Amino acid sequence: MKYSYFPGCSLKGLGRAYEESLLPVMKHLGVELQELNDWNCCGATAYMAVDEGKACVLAARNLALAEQNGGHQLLAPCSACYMVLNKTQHYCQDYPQMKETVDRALASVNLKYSGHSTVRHPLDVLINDVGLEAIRQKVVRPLKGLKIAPYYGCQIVRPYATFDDQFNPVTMDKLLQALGAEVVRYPLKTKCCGGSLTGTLPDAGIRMVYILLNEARKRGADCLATVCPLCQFNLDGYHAQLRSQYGDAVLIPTLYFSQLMGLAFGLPEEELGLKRAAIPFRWRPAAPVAKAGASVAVA
Amino acid sequence: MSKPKVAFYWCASCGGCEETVVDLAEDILGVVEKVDIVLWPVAMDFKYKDIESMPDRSIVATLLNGAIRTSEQEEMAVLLRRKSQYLIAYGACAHLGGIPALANQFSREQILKFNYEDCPGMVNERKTRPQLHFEENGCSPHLPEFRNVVRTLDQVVDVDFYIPGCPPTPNLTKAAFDALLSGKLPPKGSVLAPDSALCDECDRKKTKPSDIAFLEFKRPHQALFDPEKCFLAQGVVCMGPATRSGCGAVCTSGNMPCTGCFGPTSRVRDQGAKILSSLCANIGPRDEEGINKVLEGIPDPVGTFYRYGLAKSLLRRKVNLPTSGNGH
Amino acid sequence: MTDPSKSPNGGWTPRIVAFFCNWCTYTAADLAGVSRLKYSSNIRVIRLMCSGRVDPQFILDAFSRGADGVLIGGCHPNDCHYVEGNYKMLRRFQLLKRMLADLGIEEQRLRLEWISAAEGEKVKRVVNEMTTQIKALGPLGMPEKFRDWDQEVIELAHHVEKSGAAACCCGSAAAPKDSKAEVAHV
Amino acid sequence: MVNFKEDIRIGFYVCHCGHNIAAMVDCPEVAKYVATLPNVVLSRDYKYMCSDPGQELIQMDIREHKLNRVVVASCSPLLHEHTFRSATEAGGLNPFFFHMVNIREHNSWVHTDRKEATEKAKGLSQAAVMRVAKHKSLDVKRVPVNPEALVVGGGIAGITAAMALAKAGKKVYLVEREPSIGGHMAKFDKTFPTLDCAACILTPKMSEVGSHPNITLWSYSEVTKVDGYVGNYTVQVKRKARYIDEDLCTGCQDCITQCVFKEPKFEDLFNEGLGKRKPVYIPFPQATPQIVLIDPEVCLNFKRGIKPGQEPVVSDKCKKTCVEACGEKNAIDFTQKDELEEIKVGTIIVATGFKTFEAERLPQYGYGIYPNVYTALEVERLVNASGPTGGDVILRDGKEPKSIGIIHCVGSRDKKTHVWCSRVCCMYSLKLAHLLKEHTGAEIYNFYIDMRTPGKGYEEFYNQLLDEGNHFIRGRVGEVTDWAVTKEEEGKLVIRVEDTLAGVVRRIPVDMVVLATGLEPQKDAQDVRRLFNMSCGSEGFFLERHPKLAPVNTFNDGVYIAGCCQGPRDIPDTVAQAGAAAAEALALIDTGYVEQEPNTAYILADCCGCKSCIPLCPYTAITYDETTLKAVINEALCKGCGTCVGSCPSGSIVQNLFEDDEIFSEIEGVLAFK
Amino acid sequence: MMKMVRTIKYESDRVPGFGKEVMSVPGCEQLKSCIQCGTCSGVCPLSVYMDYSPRQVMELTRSDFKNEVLRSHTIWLCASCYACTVECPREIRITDIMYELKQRAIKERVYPPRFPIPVLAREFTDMVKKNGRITEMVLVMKLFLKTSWLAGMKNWRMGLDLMKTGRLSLVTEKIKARGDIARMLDTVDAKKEN
Repeated sequence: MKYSYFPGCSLKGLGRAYEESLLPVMKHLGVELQELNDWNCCGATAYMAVDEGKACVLAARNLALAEQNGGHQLLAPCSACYMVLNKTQHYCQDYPQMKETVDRALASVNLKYSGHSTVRHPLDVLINDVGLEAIRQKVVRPLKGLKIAPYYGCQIVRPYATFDDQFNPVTMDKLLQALGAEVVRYPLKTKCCGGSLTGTLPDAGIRMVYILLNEARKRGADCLATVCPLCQFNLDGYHAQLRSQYGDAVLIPTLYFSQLMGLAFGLPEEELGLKRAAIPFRWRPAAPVAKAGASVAVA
Repeated sequence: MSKPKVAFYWCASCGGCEETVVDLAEDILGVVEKVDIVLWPVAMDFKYKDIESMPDRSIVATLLNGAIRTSEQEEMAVLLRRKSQYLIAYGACAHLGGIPALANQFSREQILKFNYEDCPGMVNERKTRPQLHFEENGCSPHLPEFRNVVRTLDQVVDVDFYIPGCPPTPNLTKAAFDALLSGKLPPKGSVLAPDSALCDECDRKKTKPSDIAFLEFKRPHQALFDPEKCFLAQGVVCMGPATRSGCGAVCTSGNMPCTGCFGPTSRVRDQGAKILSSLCANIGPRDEEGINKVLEGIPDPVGTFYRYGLAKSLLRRKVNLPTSGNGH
Repeated sequence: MTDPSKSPNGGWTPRIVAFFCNWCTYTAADLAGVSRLKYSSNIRVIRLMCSGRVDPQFILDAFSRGADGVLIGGCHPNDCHYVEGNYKMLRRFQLLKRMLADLGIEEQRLRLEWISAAEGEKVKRVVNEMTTQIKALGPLGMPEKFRDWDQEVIELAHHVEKSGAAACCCGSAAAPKDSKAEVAHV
Repeated sequence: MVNFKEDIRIGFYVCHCGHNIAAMVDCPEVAKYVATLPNVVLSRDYKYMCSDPGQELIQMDIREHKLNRVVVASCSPLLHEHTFRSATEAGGLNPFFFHMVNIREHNSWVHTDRKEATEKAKGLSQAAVMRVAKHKSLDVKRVPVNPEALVVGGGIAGITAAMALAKAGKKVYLVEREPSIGGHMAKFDKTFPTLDCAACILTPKMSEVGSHPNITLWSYSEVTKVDGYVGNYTVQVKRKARYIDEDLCTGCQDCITQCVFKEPKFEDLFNEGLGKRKPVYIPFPQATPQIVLIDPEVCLNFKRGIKPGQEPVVSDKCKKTCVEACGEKNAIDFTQKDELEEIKVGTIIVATGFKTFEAERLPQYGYGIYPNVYTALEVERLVNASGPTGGDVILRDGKEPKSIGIIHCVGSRDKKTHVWCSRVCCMYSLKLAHLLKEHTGAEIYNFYIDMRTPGKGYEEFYNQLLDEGNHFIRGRVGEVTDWAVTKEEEGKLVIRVEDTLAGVVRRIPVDMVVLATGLEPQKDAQDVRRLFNMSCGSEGFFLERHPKLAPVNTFNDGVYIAGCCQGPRDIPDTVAQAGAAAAEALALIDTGYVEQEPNTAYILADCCGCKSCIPLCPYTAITYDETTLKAVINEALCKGCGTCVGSCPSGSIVQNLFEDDEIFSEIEGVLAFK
Repeated sequence: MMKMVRTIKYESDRVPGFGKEVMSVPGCEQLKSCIQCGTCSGVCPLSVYMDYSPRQVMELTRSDFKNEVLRSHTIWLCASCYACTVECPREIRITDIMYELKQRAIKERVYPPRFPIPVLAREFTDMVKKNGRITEMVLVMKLFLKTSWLAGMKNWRMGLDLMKTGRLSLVTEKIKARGDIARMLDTVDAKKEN
């Protein structure tokens, strides 16, 4: 299994723990990721607000690069990138004028986007290409006893994803269960984390973070699992503001699903970026259990 | 009273039709006895001006074979039309375009280029092509022009009757002469052959099941055929059902499927379309993939269904070839 | 009579002959009417009882008489009023479109669509789509092509006439009166 | 053969249809153009050709101008071809010397450029004029109609239709899939707006059907095959095994009492799964027929784990206390098998009803996730005195609700589920609001997009609900969740909605949520449609022949539709429509015959006998004559599709009304003019 | 004291053609079919703070109340979570309409001075045009510099966290083909001017 890999800006910045954990986990599963050469910002939400056409052009350059690479499957772990790349594909398909704008801009730098590439999210690849069974086989330190609130956030399932339900996604639930963890019923799993509003309109943003964390805690979760660097940042980074606004810092850790996978696979902890979180995650799975025929990686 | 004058002429033709006249065998003597052959290039010498000098309509009947491809053939057709009371398209080429009309799938340029340049074995370094005029030793001969399109005789001049076949069978030819000489002629424009399809006189008909559902089509070289059994029942494209009878089913008796040289019945405007319709409707599978799998056995529908009839078909020619102009 | 290849509002516009089955597609076109859906006026519908009745000759004849496109509409698979006439058409269609391609007629000019009696919207969409596609392809113009191909014969007839001989009979290709070209040969 | 030397005299008429055609097509211009065409001796435009004066005009012209062909350019032939053929005939001509041009549905109504539409009308008219010249005189064949009728579906629609036919003295077969007739209506508690008890008004009708001498009631049966044509259908009905001999069962229900299962423990579908039943059961107390049945899936006397579709196998493990209880009546028969019966009928009324929207499809409303979210149909059973709780509104968690939210338009008016308005939800929601209030005294919130109460006494009922103090919030609910933001939300279901009239977003905590699920076609509607050769609309309901003028007719003559299988409607409309369907069927039966379109095919003497056509005929109308060695068509079996004609390689089959030459002329005609 | 504001709308308050213009933008066409059911507001997590609910913004847009719409908080509060878009029973792409309205507001500069969202958007786009990528910390610093120092200071605790966890990087990420990015974006601009 081989994919072009589009990390996006966040995975090189605030969300570097996501990349740090995702790469070894994918490698461990035999998934080869080839980072797109000289990729650029996907266009993201902020650009969309200013100029949709330009946002699409920016995204399309990456899609064109992926095609040039011969890799028609582009893996985008960041939800915003995933959504914008998908949106660009849809817009180019649905609106000839958008396709024309994109084609013209790409032509100016000798690139061409045919529309044949597909954008994939790691969850999609893990569930549908790798398969839960293969993942289960790699689990050497099951996350037994760990209660996780699965939090998907918005842009991974909305509005374009087809690999999971828009209202009640379950792919991460299944994945976490495969790792041996207990998944708590978390009805806010697709609620917005506040996005960039935590920075721009903190009152509004922080309220949403509070509700999400508070509800996870109420439901007995030890931690939240997320798929998006911005969600992770919002849920992890604002405990001080939470305390000043609500008198309650809700110190419940938020991890990337890939970090949890790494733990269950018994990968070396320092490779999983666990120290990157503001709210530390102290829980550790029990020592590895040797499985017949399975090699055990001991950290 | 002088004997009725009859002419034979050939245009784009293989000569097989001329052969049929000879194939009348002893009957030819009967014919020769009753008519005066005034023109027969294959057997007798003549000059254009001999014909030109004949009074108009002085020939009772001209049997013209071959398709019309060159300007010379066109002029002869026009000339003979004028000199004849009855102009008869003789044989598949004059009737339907025949084998030469398969060239209607290619442009004039493609044909000339292939024949004078690309054809294996062609040595023509200067890429010389036939010229309409040239000067040599003070002479300036003219050559006929090679036209864009192959035509049936009736696409050039008015035709009174058609004798079908590649070549027409002797008995049809004889019957035509008998009719001409006796004056018992059918309505103008008739094809002088029966109007039902070939199966009517094919012995294999009785072996055809009435619930055929084609699962594959075989080409004649791909199998050994049961000499008794209907070709369609053996999965071989046989044009018989869409082809006029009158030949006596000579091909199918000779263990070859009918290729359609007699053309369609009077009720059909396009022989190829009709056989296509009939064969396809009887294909077994219902899904596109299955259907196309069966149809792989007919790799060249045009060459198969219009082997003789392309010029006379509704479209006449591959439609996106360069059109008018004598140059290219 | 006006030039059939010109639209009443000037310029070329495609002519599409459609063969619709009585039960599904013709009814769907009626429904499109009752629903006042708007679609391009390039289509001329000929009603048959079943798409199985569509003789490939009709399609070739339509092209040869000046249709730029031919649309066949039948019931969806398994929904044929006559059990499986639509399958018969599908089978013909598969080979016919290949044969037409061999004869230089673009694939988009012949279209087979399954349109149920309820799919007035689909009639609209298919007609509009086909009109746009054929507009992009340009005219097929078979009558003009025939005229063009036969120009050679027409010129010949003209030449023979001019050379003083008695009027000759001419076949299917009638000389247009304004033909001035002349060719000298033989 | 037509005599081509005959002097062809065509009369052409173009109809304005008021403004319907004339607004987009210049009718006088079309008439003027057609007048110039060969063989046309008369060309007129007229305001309404289908009116009496319009038809008389044709008749008069035929006589005065010695017309022998008539062409009318107006609406769809599916609407008025018969009208004008009759007019042609009344003028003294064979009716098939007529051809119709559709310049309304196919032209004026769908185009926007008057010039283009006019030119198109000219082209189509020219085609018809050229075609009609080739027409031949044809005879119509009459076929007798079998006076017996079949009604499929025993809901209120089927019951009404069957009764109407039976009362008119016709023999009727009523086939119902479920063990009892009654349909959805039997599940309802009260009916809006009068709050009549549904059972009280339905049950007498059910028993009337069950006992009527003209009605053969086959419950627990399904139609599996339909052959034939209008007036003469042969129908195969599968009578599913009940494991009870219907003739011997008296409905005493002793077997149920004596079943080895002392307590009911299996899901009771009649009560929407809210109650339980035993393996031997009767769906509900008033079931008709009053005959029990045994569910082989759960009865101990049958082997477990039989895959669906497989024949049940008797295991002999059970003590068979039921058999004992039945005693001398001896009605229980574990060896019973499904049986196929064949009946012959002339007309069919399809009244197969509807299905409610599956609320699980909208997870944001929490059905199947939160136990206290109910569908409306469940609430019907919940408030019913003979329902699983005896009419007490006790929630799944055992509590009585103090506040209830009723969400309208669940699975209706939504492009992602069903775009249509289900018509009955507003009214049944009001009814349930009233009943729930009556039963519990709870605060009741109705969440609606638009309140739709068009019907006799409906708006008054809405007023009554307002007076009762129910809350009406105009807004489509965004979500139902169980997470709390405030204290009063703890432990409740929270409805988040914008009150669009007040312009504020609200979070409303309630104990119970009722989803007013919409109506959708039955799951097997497509199969049923194929069975009866009908059409479905894009939404999947059966398609009527004409929405205004033939609302109970289908495109298959002799097959009529009634009730919600045609589209959502309430009980009064269903009953009215069932009456209309019965009237149509009666009209056909009492006419006694049907006329058949003479569009059959025949084979010419020139046929070569290649047999290509024989396998193409789905009706085996074509056979090979071993003496003539040619194919022959049995006209009685031919349905006139023309597939053989299009496929005959030597052009030796002719279809009346659709001859090759007629169609070639039409092609030539449409292309002769832009 | 009550501040009296006229809330009744006159025809002169409308900007005729505005709604049509918005509805002609790719992705915004479906607004035509809005039935004002309020589902968008019902699911919007930010409707808690909005002056006009998303539903109202839809209707105001359709009815040409340009000024009211472009000046409303709602368009800035939209966090692009697409909940409304996927739940709308008419398949109106409300989020995309919000984008369109934001773009128009930015173009016409109808937002409060130092209002952080448009500033963030602009800084973001400038950085992408210059470097091809975003360096989040640099972007955040710039945002605080251009809006409110104070707000930035309040977040000192977070800065500390970031530093501790090694996520605070002020090294600007740059791609090689920066010229390409600029050229592509200029091509889009050039097209618009035509």
